[in-house]
Amino acid sequence: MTTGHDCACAHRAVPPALENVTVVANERLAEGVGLLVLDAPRAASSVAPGQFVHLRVARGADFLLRRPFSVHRAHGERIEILYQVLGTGTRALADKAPGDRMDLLGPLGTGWSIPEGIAHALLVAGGLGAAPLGMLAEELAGRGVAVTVAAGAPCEERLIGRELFERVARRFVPATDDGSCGARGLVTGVCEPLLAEGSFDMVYTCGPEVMQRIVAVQSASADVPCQVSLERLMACGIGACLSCVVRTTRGVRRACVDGPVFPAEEVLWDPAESPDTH
Amino acid sequence: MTTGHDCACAHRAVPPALENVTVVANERLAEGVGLLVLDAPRAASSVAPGQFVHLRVARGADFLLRRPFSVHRAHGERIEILYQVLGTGTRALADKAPGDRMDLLGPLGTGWSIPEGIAHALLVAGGLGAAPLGMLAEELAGRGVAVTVAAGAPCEERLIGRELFERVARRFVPATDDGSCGARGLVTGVCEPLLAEGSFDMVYTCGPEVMQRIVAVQSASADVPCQVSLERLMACGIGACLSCVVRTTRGVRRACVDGPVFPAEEVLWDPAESPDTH
Amino acid sequence: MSSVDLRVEIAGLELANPVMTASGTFASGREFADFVDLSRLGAIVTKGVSLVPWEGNPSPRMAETASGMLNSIGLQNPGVEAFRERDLAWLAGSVPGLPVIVNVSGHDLAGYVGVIEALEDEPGVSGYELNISCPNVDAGGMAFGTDCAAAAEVTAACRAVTARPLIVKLSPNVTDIVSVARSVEAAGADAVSLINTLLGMAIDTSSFRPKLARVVGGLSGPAIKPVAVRMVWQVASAVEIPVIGMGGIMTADDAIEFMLAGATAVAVGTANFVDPTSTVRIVDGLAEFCHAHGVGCVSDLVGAVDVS
Amino acid sequence: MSSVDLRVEIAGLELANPVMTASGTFASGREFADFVDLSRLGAIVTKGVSLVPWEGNPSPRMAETASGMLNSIGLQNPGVEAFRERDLAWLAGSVPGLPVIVNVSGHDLAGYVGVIEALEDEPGVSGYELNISCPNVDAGGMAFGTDCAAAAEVTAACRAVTARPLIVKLSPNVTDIVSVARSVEAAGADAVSLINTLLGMAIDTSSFRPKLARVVGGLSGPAIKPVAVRMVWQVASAVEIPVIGMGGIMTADDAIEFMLAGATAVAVGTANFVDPTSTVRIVDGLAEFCHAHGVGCVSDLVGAVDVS
Ligand SMILES: Cc1cc2nc3c(=O)[nH]c(=O)nc-3n(C[C@H](O)[C@H](O)[C@H](O)COP(=O)(O)OP(=O)(O)OC[C@H]3O[C@@H](n4cnc5c(N)ncnc54)[C@H](O)[C@@H]3O)c2cc1C
Ligand SMILES: Cc1cc2nc3c(=O)[nH]c(=O)nc-3n(C[C@H](O)[C@H](O)[C@H](O)COP(=O)(O)OP(=O)(O)OC[C@H]3O[C@@H](n4cnc5c(N)ncnc54)[C@H](O)[C@@H]3O)c2cc1C
Ligand SMILES: Cc1cc2nc3c(=O)[nH]c(=O)nc-3n(C[C@H](O)[C@H](O)[C@H](O)COP(=O)(O)O)c2cc1C
Ligand SMILES: Cc1cc2nc3c(=O)[nH]c(=O)nc-3n(C[C@H](O)[C@H](O)[C@H](O)COP(=O)(O)O)c2cc1C
Ligand code: FES
Ligand code: FES
Repeated sequence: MTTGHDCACAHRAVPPALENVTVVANERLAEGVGLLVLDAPRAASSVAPGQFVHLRVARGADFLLRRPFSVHRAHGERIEILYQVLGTGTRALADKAPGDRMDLLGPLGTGWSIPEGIAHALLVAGGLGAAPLGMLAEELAGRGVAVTVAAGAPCEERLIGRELFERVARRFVPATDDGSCGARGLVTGVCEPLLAEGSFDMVYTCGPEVMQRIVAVQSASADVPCQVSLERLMACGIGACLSCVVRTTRGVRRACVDGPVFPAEEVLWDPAESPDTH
Repeated sequence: MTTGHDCACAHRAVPPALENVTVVANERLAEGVGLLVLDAPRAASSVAPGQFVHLRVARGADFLLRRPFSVHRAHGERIEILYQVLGTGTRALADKAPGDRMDLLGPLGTGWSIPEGIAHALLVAGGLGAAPLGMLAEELAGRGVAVTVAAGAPCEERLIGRELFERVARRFVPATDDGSCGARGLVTGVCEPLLAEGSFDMVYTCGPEVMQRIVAVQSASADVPCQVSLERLMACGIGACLSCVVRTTRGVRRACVDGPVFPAEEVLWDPAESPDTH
Repeated sequence: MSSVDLRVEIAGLELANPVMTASGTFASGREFADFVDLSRLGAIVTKGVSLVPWEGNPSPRMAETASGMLNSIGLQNPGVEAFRERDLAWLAGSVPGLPVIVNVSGHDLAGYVGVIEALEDEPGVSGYELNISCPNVDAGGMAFGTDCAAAAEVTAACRAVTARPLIVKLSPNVTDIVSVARSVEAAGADAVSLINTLLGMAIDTSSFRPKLARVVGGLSGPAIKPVAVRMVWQVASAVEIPVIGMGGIMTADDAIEFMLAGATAVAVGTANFVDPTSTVRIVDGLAEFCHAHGVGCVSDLVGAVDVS
Repeated sequence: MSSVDLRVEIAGLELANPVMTASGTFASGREFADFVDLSRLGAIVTKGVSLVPWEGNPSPRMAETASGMLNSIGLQNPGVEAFRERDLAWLAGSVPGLPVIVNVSGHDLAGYVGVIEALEDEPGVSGYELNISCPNVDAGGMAFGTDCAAAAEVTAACRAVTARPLIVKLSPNVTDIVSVARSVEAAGADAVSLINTLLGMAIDTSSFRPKLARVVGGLSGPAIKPVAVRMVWQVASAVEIPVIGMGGIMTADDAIEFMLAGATAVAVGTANFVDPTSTVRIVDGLAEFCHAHGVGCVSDLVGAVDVS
């Protein structure tokens, strides 16, 4: 079975654009994690699951470049972004208030591929990896595909996206480092037995690269195709600068247009992301 | 008579400091001109007329350095700043809203000298030159010195500081380019006849350098001592970088600590500011 | 605004306006077609092209810095053959008439000459820009651009195989850029373009690792503009051939600063990443500026800085 | 935090911490005494001092740029005699024990040597920093710093007249800073400091005039940090003597980046204009960083960048 990555994806029909967007809400979900709701009619109506937007968070010395964020959900004229505060840009994002305006470039990238005929999908989220899996879970459920979500986090309150997943997924299997919710340990620990059940025909995963790599190996062992969503530093976001390359069996590819979603079997993993070095 | 510039000025007793200040009000006075009221207890209680504050207007690429602004008035815990929108910093200032916070360095510089025994002072303001003359007019009036203010502007609505001057000065003599208020023409045009009246024992002036230079010449002709307030590009504002030098008969001096107020007779005017080149 | 004449001439090539794309920041234009009417550009300067495909450097290849960015892309490109088939063909079909300057990379003299030879019969090529200033490759690249004799040699070798406009792109990482400019002028360059990126480095203080896998990379963006303007002014004052100015141009005002310093045309690089419409925004801004200042021909701005 | 050892040694001089002031940005400290407990500095590096008084350049002498500033002060100073009477005397009286490095300027060899000779008997001087890299004077200054032989010559001449720590401050406006560093090392320098400012220019597009009266000036501030870090890394990898790093340091994190790149000490310049308490803020931040990262001695950070 192919992951269907060569299909003419629907979203290709809508080219990306610059859009002035307005903050509708900005909610703190956990320490250093927030949910940003943007009024962004054009992006909301054209984004496909797994695509991202390139946000001009602020202007100034520390903000020359845009920042890429996955679209977690799109409904009506709004998109939702889950963000983790890491540096200057995401700190500025955390300070946004309703009414604030930003400039967005999107929707960008090649998102998840949903081949015709899949019946049961396993979504594996590590931490903020839940971000691009939200729209996907909704879309799959809407298409009648059974969805199981395995999600890992340090503790219960950091199980980001839980409500959405519990709402649309048939099964939600959490794993936490401290055991405060679900299995104690890594999400890859719950992933393996799930795959062993033998009922999945597609795995979608996002999270730390080393985790995705393990999920890819587990899926391959279980003979289930797997799609991964890779994070790279991005300057342009539209395929011009070659900042964001991913080495694949089909050559050096750009995460911003050819990805961020890639069929796992095509990815030549970065040695620095080997599970052995972590 | 000396301009008293060597006296131990009272404000020397209060060293400058960094102060976090809050915007209380920000009012548009005319096209591109605003009045900013800051809650700045320390500066308000220690500033002397003619001194300035060095404001960190915003952070970011266009705002590495602070911007110097004269204190127009100080009352209670507040200071007032008159500003003209010229570039990125003053544009950001115009966008400030009540509650916004900034970081201020001040009070800085050597302000106007008020020698004992003066009876009638002439204040000559060109445009925003009114800014550092506000506190001075109040201080002089408070000390029982008779104050005459000559103020020039393009048109009536740009006669900045008018209310304050009309309130505290014995006489307010406006001049406008379009004749919409007072004499038609430059403020130097009304200054000369005022000086000819022979009643002044001190002239204080601020405005475009070429205007101050003419006022200085007029004062010298009338044998009245004159103090000027000079604008220079300032990096540090505290005397360390030597960005802001003024050539004087006493050598190269720093506008930020030795000035911005200088006795007019000491200033060796910049040839670029010659009235002939304007 | 139709009254403003925006045309400029570079080495016999007439450009509708002075705004070009900086090599490596605009690919071959296709990626920007959603945002920009490419036919409104003065010229397109392509990503660096080499004789054979180059893989480029390992990731991370990019880091943001104060008002700038570092890159260590390393001239990744599919080689001149693929470039001809994909990029040139697309440009000829989609934006006929747009002047196309091919940015030429090489590890050695034969590499530069080979790319030009491979493109001499292509009608879609308007001229070449020799990149002798890339700080991101081990052999060739900047090594040619930091030595007058080597710069002259590669210029002369390329001059020998083409009559088309030949632009040489200079490195700012030198003690004396004027000497290098004079050397390539004497060796037959029709124009010089400057500046390429400044060699820089950034370290992640939490991991103690360089932010770029290749350790060092090229600094671009507004941070370098003062250095670029200075070099354009120095070079334009010293050579007879036209100068193409770049380095941190984000706005029409920045472009004007370069033209006043002596640049006949300008190139927009990093700005394309921030705002993909930067190039045409700057074209519009130039026209507005000229209109507002009563400047009839944009070329009247060239070298008009008043240093008296 | 008392457990962190912040001491570093430069040329036999022990500093309580690695944070020095960058010459010309802190005068002789007096102007900062209202904001900073000067005794908490690692060392003070004075404004450039010459044998006779220098007037400096005409105004405007300063312009802001993206994340940076240009200056063309031109080493205005009252000469070594006045410096001794006013500045050294004040420092000795007000901050006894604070290491004082005198930044030495000259138009020619005799000028540099003369300043040192005039100060050799002063007990309040801990060492000298030769400024062979000022872009803002016509004679001397950068001319010495962009040529290996000239740099070595001035270093040797000064070495001959003093046994005190001798630091040579290098110019970034060169093709190969490593060669210059090696030359001054061979000529007897005890340490090198880098970088001085990058030569830059800015033009006011409304008046068509340069923003600096002297047309060109020195670029400093965060904009230049990547270039500075790269040069510190290159030089520290190539010489045996300690390196003092500077260029755009605003925060403790920036200082750490320089130390990881190989700087034994750092100097804070432009940051003093933005926040006069920058130096001590950075001292505190260094201690916090070491504490948080389990680094016992700040000197363990020196050259600890992991480029494997
Ligand atoms: C396709 C894609 C989708 C993403 N989706 C999300 C999401 O939904 N939620 C979320 O929290 N984060 C997401 N990220 C990561 C997010 O872009 C970074 O966390 C963010 O850019 C950090 O910016 P900063 O200014 O806070 O960090 P700083 O470190 O201050 O940023 C400096 C520079 O590095 C870049 N950068 C830093 N960290 C990363 C990173 N991990 N990935 C990419 N660029 C980085 C920034 O964009 C900026 O150019 C995504 C990244 C990619 C590539
Ligand atoms: C002692 C003193 C008192 C002042 N008082 C006032 C006042 O009360 N009201 C008022 O409106 N303006 C005043 N100015 C001028 C004011 O500082 C500038 O208009 C302001 O800095 C412009 O900043 P900007 O960011 O808008 O301009 P930009 O041109 O974007 O600023 C770029 C840089 O140039 C400097 N700069 C630009 N113009 C001037 C200028 N005219 N003088 C000094 N620096 C300048 C800025 O500080 C900044 O560093 C005063 C200047 C000085 C020296
Ligand atoms: C991501 C990136 C890739 C680049 N690739 C090339 C290249 O292939 N050939 C070249 O001559 N210059 C290349 N450059 C340099 C730019 O063309 C330009 O000279 C430099 O970035 C300065 O301009 P800017 O500040 O406007 O970006 C590249 C710059 C960047 C940022
Ligand atoms: C206003 C100003 C004056 C300076 N004067 C001197 C000087 O007298 N001697 C010297 O060696 N360097 C001088 N410098 C250079 C600084 O010491 C320092 O090398 C440079 O500014 C880079 O550091 P920074 O980015 O932290 O400012 C001066 C820099 C500035 C901004
Ligand atoms: S971010 Fe520029 S090519 Fe992907
Ligand atoms: S502004 Fe620095 S000395 Fe006056």
